[in-house]
Amino acid sequence: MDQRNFTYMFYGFAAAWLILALYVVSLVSRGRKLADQLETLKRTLSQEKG
Amino acid sequence: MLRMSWTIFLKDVRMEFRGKEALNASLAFALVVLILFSFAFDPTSEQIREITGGLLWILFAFSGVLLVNRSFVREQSNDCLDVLLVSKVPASSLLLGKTMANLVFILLVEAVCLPVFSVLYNISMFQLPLWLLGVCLLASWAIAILGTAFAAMTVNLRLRELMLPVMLYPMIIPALAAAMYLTNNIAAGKVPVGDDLIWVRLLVGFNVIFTTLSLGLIDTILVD
Amino acid sequence: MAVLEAKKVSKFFGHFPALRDLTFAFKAGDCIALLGRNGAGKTTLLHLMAGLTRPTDGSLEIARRVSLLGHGIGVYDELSARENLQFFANLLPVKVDVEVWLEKVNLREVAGAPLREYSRGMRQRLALARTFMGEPELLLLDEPFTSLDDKATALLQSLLAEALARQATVVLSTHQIPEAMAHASRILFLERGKLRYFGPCPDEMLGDSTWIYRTYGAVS
Amino acid sequence: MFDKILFGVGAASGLYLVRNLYTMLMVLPDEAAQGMIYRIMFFHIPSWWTCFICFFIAGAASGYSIAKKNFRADSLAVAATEVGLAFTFVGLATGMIWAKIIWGIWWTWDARLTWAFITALTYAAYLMMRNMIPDPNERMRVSGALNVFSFASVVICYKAIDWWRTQHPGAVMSFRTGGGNIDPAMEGMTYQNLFAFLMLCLVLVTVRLRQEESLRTLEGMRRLAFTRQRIAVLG
Repeated sequence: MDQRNFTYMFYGFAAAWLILALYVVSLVSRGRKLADQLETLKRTLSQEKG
Repeated sequence: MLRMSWTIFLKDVRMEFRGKEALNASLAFALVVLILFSFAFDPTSEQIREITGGLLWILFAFSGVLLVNRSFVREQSNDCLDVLLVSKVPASSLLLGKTMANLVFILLVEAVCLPVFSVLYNISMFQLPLWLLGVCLLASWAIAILGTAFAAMTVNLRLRELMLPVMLYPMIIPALAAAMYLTNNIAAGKVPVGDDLIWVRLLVGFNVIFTTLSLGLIDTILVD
Repeated sequence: MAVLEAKKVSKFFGHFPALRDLTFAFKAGDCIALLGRNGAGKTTLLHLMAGLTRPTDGSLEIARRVSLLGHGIGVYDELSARENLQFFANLLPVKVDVEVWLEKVNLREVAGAPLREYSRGMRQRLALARTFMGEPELLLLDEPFTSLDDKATALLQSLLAEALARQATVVLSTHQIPEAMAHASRILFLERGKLRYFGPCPDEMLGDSTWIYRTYGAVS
Repeated sequence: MFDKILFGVGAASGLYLVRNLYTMLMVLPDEAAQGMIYRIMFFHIPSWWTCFICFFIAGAASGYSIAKKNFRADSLAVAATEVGLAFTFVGLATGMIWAKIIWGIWWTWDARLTWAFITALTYAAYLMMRNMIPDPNERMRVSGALNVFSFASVVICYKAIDWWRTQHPGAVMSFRTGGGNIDPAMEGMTYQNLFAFLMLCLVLVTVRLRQEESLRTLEGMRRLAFTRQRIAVLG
């Protein structure tokens, strides 16, 4: 019982950390993509003007 | 304002009865599902009494969405919604009229399904006709008002047939749960008393809250 | 007395400015041609005047009875001509005799049949009746002449003349200059959401369809 | 500068969580009835609190955004909803693992579990809906209204499901009402982890909010580029 108890506690902690970590990773990658697109578009627009 | 709702209600009802497309489709769907139920469990056993309410209200919620989905699509084909809004029809009157029309359609489907269900599964649904009518009215109104408001939200989406149920079902769970519980009691011939009345209160409260919210927010939804 | 008065009206879609700082006023009896290229903001401006969208900034006062003929014809295919007109008449604040209008657009004999059995021209005539009935103070017509057949064009001409005679204000959006010139007493020229010209029709426009773009437009 | 502060607070919340982990595992004793597994509650309870706070903020921000046509409030609403949903999943996952040990099953149709499930569905629908509307004004109006609906329904649902019989241990602070003799150190731990979660939540919401803002700028610029192209072609 205690062994199982410990394993599951470990699972629980891991799950909590993992979900949050995954969310942070997705957030960062999305932010990077967004910044890239913004940069490209800015360049296109300024080229057209010039 | 109410006069305009009435005009729109009459127009919607007339349009639906002209073609009967949505009504026929959703009735046919409901009947097919009623027959499918007989394969899901032993149709002659007593256990069906315990799940009567659940079966019926899931059925009504599904066929209700088919009806409600058409509500704003009707206005869209020739940009009629724009004309209505330009004619200074308040968005809330529009919603009210359409909700009443949808309520009538849903009640019609129920009026056909309930006797068929009683006969097919040998459960007399009509021992407490007034209670049954009351529960049907309240729960159908819940489906109609939220369904119509959400139909207005999803009308411009490409995937509106999919999005409407995805948005609608989680939100009407309290109303459906109450209706299921009460319908079970009614099917068993028990008048809801005491603690069971909390479900009636839940249904009424749900309707009051969401009708107010829908009427208040519909202008934001329709007019930019 | 102005039928429509816009003061520093702007409309943004997110961060994109569709209309910027428009100030103008329409008087009763004016017929205004809304000119501009595609994407200049003509339809957005018409929708603003119709009350279908509200300005992001500025104030816009509109007449009480407005009527719109957009790209869609705004009548129901499932209903008959009579039912259509009766329905829209019921929403109007004034009493309208539907039969008179059915007569006027020459649809009386077929008024009981559902619209889906009508020809294109008949539907257009019904849409015209729907737009002009009830004596609206402000008529908004989005590219009304495109794709009309001969009969409907003639009908629209006469209805327009009638409306202008009873001092209604008409706004036509179009990008065909000769057509606009035939009716309009004033021109409102939009470019990229900005008001470039608002005033009487200049004579130079008559023979030269790009004159206004060259003279008042900033982009060439 | 702002970026640095944001990063700093984020790192601090991470460190705080690690420190809490140490205290939980090394300092605090096992609970009498539940053994080790009760420590999951240090994650479970704070994540629910955080998620509820997020949804409350999202609902209020949505209401403000549609009333005042304020895009920033709309961005706050998405950010808070999304972060709230992440914490909902943390709550669900930890709750299920705890239930497997204590109740012997992964899932049960207990009141609060059901509620959590419905809530997750409701807000997932909101996020899905947002992605489908291209026009920023329409997106703000429609999804703002939907968020207000969602919040109302989540509150009603909470009450409604409560009326069904429940096997959830007591109210939200489960040791106190359920177990009775709770060690103050354990209760303190819950609050400490809650504080760490809220810090993390604040950082995540801010990051997401700024992303949404730049997404809107991006959309505006795209439309501008598109109109220019069209003018260049036609004119």
